[in-house]
Amino acid sequence: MKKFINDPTHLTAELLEGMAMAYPQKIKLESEKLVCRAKPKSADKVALVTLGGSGHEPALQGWVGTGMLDISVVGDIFAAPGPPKVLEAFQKVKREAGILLVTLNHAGDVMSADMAKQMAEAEGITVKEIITTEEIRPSADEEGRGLGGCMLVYKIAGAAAEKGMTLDDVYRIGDKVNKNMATIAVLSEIATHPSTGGECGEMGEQEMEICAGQHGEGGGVRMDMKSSKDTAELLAGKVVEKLGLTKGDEILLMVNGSGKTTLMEMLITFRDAAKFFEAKGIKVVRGETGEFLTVQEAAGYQLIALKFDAETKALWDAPCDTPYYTVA
Amino acid sequence: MKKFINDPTHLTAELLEGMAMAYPQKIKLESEKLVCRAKPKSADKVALVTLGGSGHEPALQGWVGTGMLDISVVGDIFAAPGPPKVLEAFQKVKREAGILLVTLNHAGDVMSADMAKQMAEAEGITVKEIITTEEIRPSADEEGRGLGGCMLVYKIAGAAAEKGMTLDDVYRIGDKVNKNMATIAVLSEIATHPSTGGECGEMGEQEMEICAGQHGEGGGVRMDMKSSKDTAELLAGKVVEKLGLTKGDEILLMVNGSGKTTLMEMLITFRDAAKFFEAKGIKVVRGETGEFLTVQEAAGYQLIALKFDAETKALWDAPCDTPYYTVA
Amino acid sequence: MSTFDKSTLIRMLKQAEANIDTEHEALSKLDALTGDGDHGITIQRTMNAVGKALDDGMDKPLADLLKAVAMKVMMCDGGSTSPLLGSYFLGLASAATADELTAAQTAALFQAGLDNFSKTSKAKLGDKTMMDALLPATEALVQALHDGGDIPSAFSAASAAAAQGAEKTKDYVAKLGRARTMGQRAIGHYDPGAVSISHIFRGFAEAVN
Amino acid sequence: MSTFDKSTLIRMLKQAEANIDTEHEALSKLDALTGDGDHGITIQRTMNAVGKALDDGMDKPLADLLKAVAMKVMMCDGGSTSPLLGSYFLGLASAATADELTAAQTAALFQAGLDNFSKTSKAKLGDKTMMDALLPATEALVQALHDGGDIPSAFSAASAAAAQGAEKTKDYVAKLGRARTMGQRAIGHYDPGAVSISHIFRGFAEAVN
Ligand SMILES: Nc1ncnc2c1ncn2[C@@H]1O[C@H](COP(=O)(O)OP(=O)(O)O)[C@@H](O)[C@H]1O
Ligand SMILES: Nc1ncnc2c1ncn2[C@@H]1O[C@H](COP(=O)(O)OP(=O)(O)O)[C@@H](O)[C@H]1O
Ligand SMILES: [Mg+2]
Ligand SMILES: [Mg+2]
Ligand SMILES: [Mg+2]
Ligand SMILES: [Mg+2]
Repeated sequence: MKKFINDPTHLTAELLEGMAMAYPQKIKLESEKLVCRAKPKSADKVALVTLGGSGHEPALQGWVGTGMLDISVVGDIFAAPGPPKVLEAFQKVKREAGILLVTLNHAGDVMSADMAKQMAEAEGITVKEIITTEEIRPSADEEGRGLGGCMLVYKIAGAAAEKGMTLDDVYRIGDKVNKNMATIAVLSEIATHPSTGGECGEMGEQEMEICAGQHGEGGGVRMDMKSSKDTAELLAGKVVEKLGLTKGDEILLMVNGSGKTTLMEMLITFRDAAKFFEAKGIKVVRGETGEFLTVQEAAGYQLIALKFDAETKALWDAPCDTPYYTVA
Repeated sequence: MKKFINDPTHLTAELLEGMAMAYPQKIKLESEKLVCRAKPKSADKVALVTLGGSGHEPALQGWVGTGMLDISVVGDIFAAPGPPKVLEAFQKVKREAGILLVTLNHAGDVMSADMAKQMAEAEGITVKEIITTEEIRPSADEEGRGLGGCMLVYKIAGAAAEKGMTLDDVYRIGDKVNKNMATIAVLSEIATHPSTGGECGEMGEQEMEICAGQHGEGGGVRMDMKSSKDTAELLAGKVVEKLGLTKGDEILLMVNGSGKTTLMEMLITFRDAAKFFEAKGIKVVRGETGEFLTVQEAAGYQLIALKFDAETKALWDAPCDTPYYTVA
Repeated sequence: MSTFDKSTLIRMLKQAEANIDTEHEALSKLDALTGDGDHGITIQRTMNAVGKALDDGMDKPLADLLKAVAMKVMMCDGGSTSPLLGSYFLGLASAATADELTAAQTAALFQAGLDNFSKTSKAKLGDKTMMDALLPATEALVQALHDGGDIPSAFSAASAAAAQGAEKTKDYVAKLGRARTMGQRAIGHYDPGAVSISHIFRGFAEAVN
Repeated sequence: MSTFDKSTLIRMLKQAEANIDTEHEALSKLDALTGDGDHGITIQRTMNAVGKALDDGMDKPLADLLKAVAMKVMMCDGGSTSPLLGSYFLGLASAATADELTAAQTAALFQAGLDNFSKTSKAKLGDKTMMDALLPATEALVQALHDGGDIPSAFSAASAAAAQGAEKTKDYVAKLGRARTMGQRAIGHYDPGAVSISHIFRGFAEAVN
């Protein structure tokens, strides 16, 4: 492992410090692992909170700012933050308008969020929670994990909150996004854990895995490495199936690189996937290609799609201003 | 080389198509390798044109849009586009207000730009050119190459053009940025050429190179791999020297990842470099950390700094809206 | 020795911490096979938090001490481990009625730990989780104390049951945790969390024997 | 054969293209040592553009044909190669006064190519560039034709001079092009562009001998 780091036990603290120093106009760091807006949202609007381990930069804390998240509670590398820190975030933004908590479906995050919510309720703080589960699994009866699609929930529910909608509405919209989106991951090279230098899993020279998780924890389907087009069509086909997309539907399509995969490959993939959808009469009306939720130097990407309706499309287009996602 | 690509001879065409499909609200592709604004700038404003090979995504075409570039003339992987295509770009945006051409100092680009300018002049089209040379070389009498700092020229001169300033002023401001900025690259792992799969150069297990170029063409100084802090301080020290920075100066600091280096490492590097400047009383008033001008899966980064004055700082903050850089 | 008091429990937890310090690399390697490769880090971080909380809170009554341990555990970013063990210590704290406990009270203490752990965990036996070691260990402990066994032999029985439970996880498909999505491919691999619990109970037994 | 006409030049360029098709991988490998590893790609792309323009424009007068070649060369993204060789062909075109040339006119043709190349290149001998092969090759050609040599022997002399020039680049520090920044470390490596030029002139000689 050849990396530009200092003490491997201080990676998270140092990277958060770096982000706060690079974007002081947008975010500030409080009590070490709470990334908060530099200018807090007015108290009459619903607050958005999320939680998750680090190591996935720019996710999740890169999206704190106007129009998206109010606080991201950051755990150490790939590790959910403990419940008391999540509670601290709730205490910081507690308000009449209420709090929407967005949790990605991973064991540690879900358990931490759950305990923190119970503690908050005991203090009279109301929190509504959306657990994102948009991952496409090899079999339809398996519950999906929460992958990069969380960003869409932050953006769209965040825009709703910024507009002053009620907690019920913000929840309804975020939940709709979760239900109308799908993410499918493909992995071709596995990440190393940046503190231990250990590989998270193993993978053959000419192998790739679809329905792979974020960290190489496996559970997907292994096959021979394919071209951009063949891979994109395989994944996009499963998205069409899961979301029941048909002619005339409008979608947002996102190619989210895992780390090592170059933007060149992601752009070619976007082209191949978009052509596949368009050939079926499904309109790709919005797109994003880049690194959103990464896993160190893993190679591969997540294909993320959201079936739009008028409400979600308008909120996707609403302005936002965060370190790693800005809409003018 | 395990990559999500199709035909290795169509990489550039396909990636450009992908970018145009992902961001149709911002850019459109004309005559195959001219990336133009989706909504052209009004004819009374100075147009900004640049040129360069692909393989450095999101550079350079990722910054076409309001407040930055009007046209990026894209060559094939690491190869300058030929002069006629640059001429075509000039013909497309020719106007009374004039054209500013920004060329990165690399042999092929400079020769292509030069021939295209001569052809344009023969047709009565006026073009002023800035050749970016901001690279820090091991010895002060060597002329620097044009590295990631070009993005600062596009942003700041682009904002000046968008404000309706004259060609003389846009040129003056762009030239000032070029003279007041410095880029120093560090490379720890070398890229592969995505069409041939060949390695561009070689590098030892525990080696890194400073003052390295963009493609592993060498010419830097090799040394043992260092920590984030030691590397950042070494590079930042050379920036201080080159720009003659002193207490009270205000700078923009940018950490531009080369491809494989994780955002985690870049953020830690930003922290270490920023602390170094701050300790000298040099104020880091604006920052960016991410992948701007990459070189496939090379590991390493470019440390880029610009000494601000009131004019360049205000223009840096001006809004812009491009696929890969947006200011709200 | 046959009484169970605060200092016994402190010694037990310290020995458990020492075992985890020794084993953490192997545990991360196990997690790399079915999870994200960090369980050694999280369990070590968690047990070190336990050790630190014990050092800081020595003088507190047992219930308060265990509450402090729970808070410290939950404060560290331990992925799944920190809410699970946090719940366990909160459960212990809720039944720590005195600083010195009878055999029945000791049994009740560990039963309360398991009960509160279960609330957060929701795992059933055979789901390939910590539960597969913690449940049989607690049952063996409670049974032994109920049958009049002394503290050392009761914890030896618990340790043996935990080890056996962890061993069995090799044959399970995971129903919870990161390994859930591996399906049949998880078979043949130990669950790292269950193995950790077995090292912890082995530490308990070593401390009192 | 001792006359020089359009069809001779076409045969020469086709043979040059064939040589580059054979050598392009080795040329990219050379460029990987001192540049960005793509010279084989760019020179092959350029020479294929030459071949294509020749096929498309067979029937044009020589001057127009060479202009068409130059445009096609400049249209391909050839890094440094495409403006340099584009300039070369524009230079050739400017001196292609007829479709059949005397020895003196042939000498003037290649001299004009070199002159226009130099305008774009600005390289001096010893700068470790294409110039190190092109300049001696052209000088040898002009000299041989001036001394009354026939076409085959003149191009053999040019080819030998190009090869020698390319060989010498091994001992140079680069003053221009991407290898410029390598300083002393460039010594021991051939300049890929100069090697390409030597393959091209070897093709010229092969075609007429
Ligand atoms: N619901 C659960 N109940 C009990 N144990 C669980 C549960 N979910 C996960 N675990 C345990 O957590 C272990 C993994 O812990 P760790 O690696 O620290 O967390 P993470 O999976 O978040 O990286 C698994 O081996 C399993 O034993
Ligand atoms: N100014 C120049 N004059 C002559 N030849 C040059 C000049 N600059 C570069 N070259 C030649 O170009 C070659 C590299 O070509 P190529 O790899 O196609 O372009 P790039 O360097 O843009 O990748 C060098 O080996 C050198 O011979
Ligand atoms: Mg984890
Ligand atoms: Mg090149
Ligand atoms: Mg784990
Ligand atoms: Mg080259």
